Amino acid sequence: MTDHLPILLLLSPLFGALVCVLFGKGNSKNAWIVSMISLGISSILSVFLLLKVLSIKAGDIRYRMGGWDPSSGYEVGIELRIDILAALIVLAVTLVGFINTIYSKTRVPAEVGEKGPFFYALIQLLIVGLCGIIMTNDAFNLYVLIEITSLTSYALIAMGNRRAALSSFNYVIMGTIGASFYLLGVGYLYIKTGTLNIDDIHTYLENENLWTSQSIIVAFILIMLGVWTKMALFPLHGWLPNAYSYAPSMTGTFMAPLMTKVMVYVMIRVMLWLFGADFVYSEDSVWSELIVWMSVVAIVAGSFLALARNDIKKMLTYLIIAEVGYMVGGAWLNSLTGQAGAFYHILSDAAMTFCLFIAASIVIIRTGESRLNAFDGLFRKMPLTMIGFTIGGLSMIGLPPTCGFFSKWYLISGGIESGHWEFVVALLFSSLINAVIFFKIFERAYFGKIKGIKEEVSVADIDMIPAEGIKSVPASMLIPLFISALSVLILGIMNKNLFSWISNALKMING
Amino acid sequence: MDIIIASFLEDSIVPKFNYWIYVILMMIGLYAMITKNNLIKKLIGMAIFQTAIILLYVSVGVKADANIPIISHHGEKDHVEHAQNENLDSASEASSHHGSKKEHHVIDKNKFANPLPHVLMLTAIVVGVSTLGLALAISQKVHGSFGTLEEDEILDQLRPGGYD
Amino acid sequence: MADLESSLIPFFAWLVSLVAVPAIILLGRKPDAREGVTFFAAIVKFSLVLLMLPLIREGKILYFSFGEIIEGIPIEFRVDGLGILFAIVASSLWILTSLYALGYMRSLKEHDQTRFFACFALSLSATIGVAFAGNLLTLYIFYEILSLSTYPLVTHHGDKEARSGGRTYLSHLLGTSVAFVLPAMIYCYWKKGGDINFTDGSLLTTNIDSGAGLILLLAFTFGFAKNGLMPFHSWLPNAMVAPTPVSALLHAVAVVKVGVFCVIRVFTGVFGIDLLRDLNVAVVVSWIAAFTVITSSLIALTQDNLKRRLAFSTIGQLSYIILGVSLLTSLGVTGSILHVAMHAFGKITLFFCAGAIYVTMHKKYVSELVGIGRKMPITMTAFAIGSLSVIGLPFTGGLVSKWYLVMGTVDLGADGTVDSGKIALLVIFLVSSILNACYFLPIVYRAFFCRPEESLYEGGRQEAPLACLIPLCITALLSVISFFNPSLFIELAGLIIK
Amino acid sequence: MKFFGLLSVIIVGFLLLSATKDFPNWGDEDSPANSGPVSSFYIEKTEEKTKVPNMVTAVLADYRGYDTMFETVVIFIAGIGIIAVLRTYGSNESIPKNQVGDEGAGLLARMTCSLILPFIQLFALYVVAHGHHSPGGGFQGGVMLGASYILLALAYGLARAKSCFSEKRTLVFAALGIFIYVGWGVLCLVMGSEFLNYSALDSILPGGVEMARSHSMLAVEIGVALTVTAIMFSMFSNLSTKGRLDKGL
Amino acid sequence: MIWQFDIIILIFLVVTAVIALRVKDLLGASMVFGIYSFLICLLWAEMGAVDVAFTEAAVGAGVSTVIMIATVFSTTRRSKD
Repeated sequence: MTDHLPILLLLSPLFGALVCVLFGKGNSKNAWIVSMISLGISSILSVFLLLKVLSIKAGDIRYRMGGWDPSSGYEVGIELRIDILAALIVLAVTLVGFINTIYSKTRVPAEVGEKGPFFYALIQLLIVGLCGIIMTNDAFNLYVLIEITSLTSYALIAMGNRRAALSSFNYVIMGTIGASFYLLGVGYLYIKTGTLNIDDIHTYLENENLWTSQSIIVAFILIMLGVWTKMALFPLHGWLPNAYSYAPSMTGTFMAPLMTKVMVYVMIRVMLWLFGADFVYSEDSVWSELIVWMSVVAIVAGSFLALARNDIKKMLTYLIIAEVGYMVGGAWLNSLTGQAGAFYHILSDAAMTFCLFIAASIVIIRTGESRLNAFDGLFRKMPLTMIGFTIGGLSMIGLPPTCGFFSKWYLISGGIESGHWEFVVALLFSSLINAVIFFKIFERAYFGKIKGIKEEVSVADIDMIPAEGIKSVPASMLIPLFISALSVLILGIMNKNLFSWISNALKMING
Repeated sequence: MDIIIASFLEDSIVPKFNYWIYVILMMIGLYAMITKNNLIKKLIGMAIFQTAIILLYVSVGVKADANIPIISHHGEKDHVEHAQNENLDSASEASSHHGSKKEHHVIDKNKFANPLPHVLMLTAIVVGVSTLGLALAISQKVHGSFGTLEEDEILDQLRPGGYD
Repeated sequence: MADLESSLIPFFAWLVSLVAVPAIILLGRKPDAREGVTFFAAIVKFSLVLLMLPLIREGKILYFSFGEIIEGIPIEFRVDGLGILFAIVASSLWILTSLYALGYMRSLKEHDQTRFFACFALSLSATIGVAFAGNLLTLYIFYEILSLSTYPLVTHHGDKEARSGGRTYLSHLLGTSVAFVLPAMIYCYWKKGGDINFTDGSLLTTNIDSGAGLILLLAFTFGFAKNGLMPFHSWLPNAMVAPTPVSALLHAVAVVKVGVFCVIRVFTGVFGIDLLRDLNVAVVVSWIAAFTVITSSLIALTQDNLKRRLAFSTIGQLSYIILGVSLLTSLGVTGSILHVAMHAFGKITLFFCAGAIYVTMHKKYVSELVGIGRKMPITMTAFAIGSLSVIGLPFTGGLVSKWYLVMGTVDLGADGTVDSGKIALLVIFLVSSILNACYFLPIVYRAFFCRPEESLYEGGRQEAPLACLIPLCITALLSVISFFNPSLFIELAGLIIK
Repeated sequence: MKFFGLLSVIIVGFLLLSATKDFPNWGDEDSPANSGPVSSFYIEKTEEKTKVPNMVTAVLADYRGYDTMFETVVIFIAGIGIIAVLRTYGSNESIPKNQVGDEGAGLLARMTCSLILPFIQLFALYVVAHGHHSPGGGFQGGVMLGASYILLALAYGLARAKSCFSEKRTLVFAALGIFIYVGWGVLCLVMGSEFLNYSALDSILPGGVEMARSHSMLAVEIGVALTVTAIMFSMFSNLSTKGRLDKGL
Repeated sequence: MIWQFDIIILIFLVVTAVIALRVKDLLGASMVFGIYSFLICLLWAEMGAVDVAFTEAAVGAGVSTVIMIATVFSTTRRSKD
């Protein structure tokens, strides 16, 4: 049965979603249980998948849907392909999904009311989509799965208040442009190669030596533009901050750690598998230079925008934009350390964003205030939450032994190795800005005087989530926070193993 | 004269005309998505954008002098017979090698349009209508809470109360 | 080559104050038991450090490894002469400071004493971590932990001034370390090819040109901003808002000395004296240090707040140490290492005295100290001894270290070093010593020898509580003893130079 | 904004146009896409391997069945997404029985509808079932079936349509459709083959491996049709009532 | 495939697309969009993509237009551009 792990991993949440929908309205509790079970199974299966991939020396598992053997060397069906990198990210995705489901237990009835089962169904389908994206080896199937994740996230975001609906609409427009660009790129590749399998496209391009063909270059640009739009790289980031900060809190905690990271994975995938390192980093093209500079701009701009925000979640979302710059830059550095660092940063950023978003959501819910003064005096009142937030914050700044430090270490190593000093400077600069941002918060939380907590929510505050008082943070919110904080530390301590796995896997691709 | 014009068209314009129109449609759609003020108009732009992409794909699969990608060698009347025969034959044929197959099994691939882009575009159409439906639902929600579908009017409403 | 020996003692010496932290927090309700834990931990730590001393003097190097954390870089303790010297100074003074803090905090009835003692123990642990660090990464990690764990101490009062002081403190220390040390460290890692462990010689081999070498050296020197080198010095005066025991231990001993310790480590362990001589870049550092010495002394003259004056004096004294090591002569380096210890004894005495005056008289300005010598003779005598030591006058340890520093300067050009600006540096030493005298001796003089009508104080003697008085007497004594018997320190410093 | 929009559109347009000169001609039989092994395989081998003359159906439901499964899921997501976004559970959810038929179109339209509806539905079923041999299949048939209910709602009012196809029932049908599709794939798993490898089912389906594939395609097409029917109707009923499901257009 | 037919439909397509985006009445725009879908459906049929044409007829000219009109009815017909 272990041969079928990849597909079982996908089917468990898919069936879970169907069952949730059958509950109809109002049955949030049952839907929560189903969701816990299905995502729990999925997480366990992904652990086994990782173990299985690690035990294979050759590198990757391939799973042919429908059992169609290739015809004259080309895949006719759809193939799944799981290597260590994919298995790691799948594990991260399913775990985040599972842990976030714990968090959502009390929030779903409070924030989406009777539509809880639909919320859980959408969440599970989002997981299906993300895992599918990571594992598939078919360029068009990737598009379909990208659309699955997009559609679920449009709906999940629009479930929030009226601003969320507007942000979601903008996201629909931007997301569709991104996905359509990707689809156009795939179309161009298909015109020139006649196949859709990622490995086959690469082989064909190499055999026919089509690297200088204008269509291939345009296809590459289009796919990159599409993926960048979906991952909110700086000039294309407009949709992200509003969408994530106005969405229901459990949607925010869910999507912020995962969506952009998975798209970064797709970018690395397209760069290294589909087009190959020779094309991407070729000497004749300016892309490597150009995109590293773009990422530098993204990092600096994201940091500055985050610094200027007074709204907790907005600030965190701009930090995500800066972090996306880290990963894009790292992937384009043309050094193995940089690529591996970017990849390691996908994992660590997922962990720390998750941690920060949960902590911020708890604070916002409890104090009923979404601006930074929500943090006043919280170290005394909500010490556990603040410990979690502190760990996440320190990791964002990049202090040892949190995973943020090590990902920065590898990214900077990559920058130094490839001689991109501007990237190194941008990283350090963003660390400093992060330090300013987070220590500003810590100082408030440490010294600030607690203001009277709003007892009742006035009509004017209708956009706000009503405060629930500082005292009782239920275990269903604290446990996820601690797991995520712990994972920030564990990822940091385990970085040597992770890094060697990642760089071995990347070495195999780069040849 | 007519012949000259026709051959000019056929040689220079026709071979790429589909691709040109696809680019034009895509530009129209994209422009509408980016600049239109009305949410429904944006969505119409989105639909046009998506059909433009479908146009590209379908144009790829076209072959001159090709048929639709459905095999119909035999008339209606021997269809039944054939189906019966096939059941009988399948056991014996299963072991026999390729060459011994009946004549109608040899298929000239140039006689049929390429089915793969069609399949892909079926999926793309479905995705398109799903996105459209969801986006319309979201715009209805926006209209429900703001009372308008014009983006600038919505932003005007948000400015006094919203902080960003 | 010294022989390496795996040992658990460094680990325990580091661990003991760390274990004390939860114990202190748990015993927060019982002050006596809490302080008992602090003392116990301090004494155990000191004896563990002393236990290692004979082994080090035999020329062994003790190490303890937690395991690799990044390919080729373990988290590792490696105890050599320099490390043990610094550990001895820090852990011995911790005992005294604990005693002093006990008296100070209780007599002022400070709030949040549990947090105070817990952070104190944590920062000591980090200091020992830095002292024993076996490679740059370990050094860096403990350096950052030290910055973070002293932040609550600096901002202990929690008022606006403390918060802004704390902000300056953290922004300078974290900012410089992240912006300069981190890339420099990674650059070393990359240059070396996957390993940044300290060695007796040079970590970087000669595959580095002098341009890169200069940038790297400056990045390290400025990056460890705890050393107070201008222009990244302003955290130090600002951090004087902290309670005096904190200023005493952390800003005279642990924190600032960690800064210079790191610089000495970089000079001796990362670059190696020989490589620096070849590259001929240290001269830039020495001129920056010389500039800092003079400027900070001049600023100190203008300060009326006693603790701020001491702070600027500290900046100047720290730059002596950096100047000494950047001379690259063996005498200069020895002088630097000696000055780490000597200045610690002298400056902690001064801080203790300032705190004692504040506890008893609630005075913190220099202008208010006229005639105080009759009121608090013991305290002011100790103050006088501390001043002498910092100025570098006879019968105090300060003279010994300064002697080595001056001799190191004279040595310039003797054994392969460049002698550019030898005379200028000597003049700077002279001028700065005079300046030191200018800002300290008038305090002492006017405290004791003012005319009776000028005196602001009346009545009989009124000394600080015993718990404050005893430590400052002991540190004053140590300053004197170290003049007569500096051999231990010289021997340990010699282990580094060879 | 307009200017930047125009600028970016023109840049993208020129980028795309610049690549078209590199394309094979329209209708070129020898272009890589048309003559490549993948496309040739589909054209030449489909009937032999699956006994399905309509290659599009075969590729859709078998070779790229995994894609189609997710395509169905996309539709499903759109359906429940619209409910999640728009649906409001007001008090006036159920309209009294006697008001059924109050809304809707005039008499002539109703008569026409009641005349053509059975044929539409019959044809839709034919399209689903005959997708192997002629254009059509689960998706098209499903849309037509859904459209017939939309027509019913337009002519006789939403309440009438809801009496055939209540919200609960739409959700059950939608989920059931996907369940059939995925379940069919899981059945292949249980039989010891890869997911959606219909050839594994030849032991329980008549007619050998090829016919097993052909029959399986019918099964999954029925699943698709169920989901699409339900979701299309649900989409319309939610969008036309702003999620209240009370009174149609 | 008949290329004359192809070209005519393509030109009509561009025209209807522009009209659909320029009509100020949203109901009218939705109707024109329906025509656009119908034209493009013809185009698919002409290019031999019968399945795509069938789907486009059912979805683009059918359901898409209907749900768009449903939205316009339940919101507003007014549009500034």
